[in-house]
Amino acid sequence: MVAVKLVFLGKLADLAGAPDKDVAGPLDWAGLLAALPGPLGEAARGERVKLAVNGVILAEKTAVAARDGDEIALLPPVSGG
Amino acid sequence: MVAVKLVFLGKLADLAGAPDKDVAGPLDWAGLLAALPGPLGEAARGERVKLAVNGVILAEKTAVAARDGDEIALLPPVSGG
Amino acid sequence: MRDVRLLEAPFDPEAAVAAFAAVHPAAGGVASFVGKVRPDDGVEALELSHYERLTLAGFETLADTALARWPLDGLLILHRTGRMTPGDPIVLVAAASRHRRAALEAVDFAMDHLKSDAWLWKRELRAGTWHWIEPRSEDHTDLARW
Amino acid sequence: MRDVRLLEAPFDPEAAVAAFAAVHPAAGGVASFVGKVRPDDGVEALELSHYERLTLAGFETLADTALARWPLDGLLILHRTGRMTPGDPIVLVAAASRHRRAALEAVDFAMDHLKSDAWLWKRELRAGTWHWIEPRSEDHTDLARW
Repeated sequence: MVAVKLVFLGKLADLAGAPDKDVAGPLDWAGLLAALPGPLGEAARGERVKLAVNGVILAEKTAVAARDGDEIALLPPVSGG
Repeated sequence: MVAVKLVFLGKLADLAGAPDKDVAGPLDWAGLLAALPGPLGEAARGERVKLAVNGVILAEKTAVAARDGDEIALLPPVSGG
Repeated sequence: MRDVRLLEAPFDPEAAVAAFAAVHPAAGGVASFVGKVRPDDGVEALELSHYERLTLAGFETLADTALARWPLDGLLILHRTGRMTPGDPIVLVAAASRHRRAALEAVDFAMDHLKSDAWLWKRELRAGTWHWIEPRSEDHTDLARW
Repeated sequence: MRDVRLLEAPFDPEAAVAAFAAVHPAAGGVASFVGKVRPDDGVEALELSHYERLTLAGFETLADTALARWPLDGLLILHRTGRMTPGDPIVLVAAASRHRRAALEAVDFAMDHLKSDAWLWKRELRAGTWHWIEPRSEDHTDLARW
């Protein structure tokens, strides 16, 4: 299935219960939140969580727009090495 | 022979033609200079050459006083490691 | 020469420094830093996760920044990912240069960024429970030096 | 733990760092610097002479100063004397600490002093002739940082 792949990093993978999830595209901010139930959606809204689409960090995550085949990563604050 | 041992470091060993030299004690500044002929004596007078007696650096080298069994080191500027 | 790698398995930092130094015979000096999992604080294991599309590229950009800023013959960054246990090396940075200060500063710079500004997520296993870790404020202070 | 040695024969710096790190398993980090005879500048050989009654004692005092100034688990200083050829290690300083910055600064501090403030006299063989070396002004500038 060609879809938008959501990738959950760090503690978001714990909240998601899996490292990634496929969602049918196209996907905007509202669609993304709809695909992230409960605490995962809460976390995604948090100001310290960033989004990257195909490896490019979004300056404004609510402007996210992804099509089938794209990859959206949800990036919580990094902890460093 | 128990004597005062003069130790020449760095380029002073080149000038002396040997790493050390035994001189009969007791030895003061005038006696030391008398035991250091030519360019070696010139070098010893230079303000950048320090003296150590038995491993202790002299604050004022003209105050040097050594007896038989003592060791006087003539220390030119260090070059570092 | 830039050598930047993410490693999934344990590595020998001193052997890596020796190999790095051998590649840069003209450098008068090699500075390095090795960070390991500390065998205290009750940490039983540590796990670093990374994001394929960002983490290595971020390290490469960091290395390029250091190479542009200091006159280096070479820069080596090795960083573990995955699960580690106390005593395991986590990170190695080494810099080869004709200039001692350049090598030491480049290592310091790279470490400060790796410790707080890298796309890595860390969790620790303590008393049988995993805990996610965020950067210490000290790490942010370190970063502000550059 | 302080480990300070003058060495008359070639040594393997990475093996020495590995042994030093093994002695300090609780330290989270080990910083090190290795200085070698550069295989350029037309230098065919380098000779370091020392004075038995001052040189090692000076290194030990330097190590004690660093150990008093930074929270270190251990400090290693190995320094060659005698005749070396290009590529030979001259000096190794390594510091083990829980604190990254402390380890790096202690290595930097010790190197600055060893390079300009140690009881060592150096001469270089170039085109068949020995030349005595004095410290570079850069080394004195480095020293003034502390």
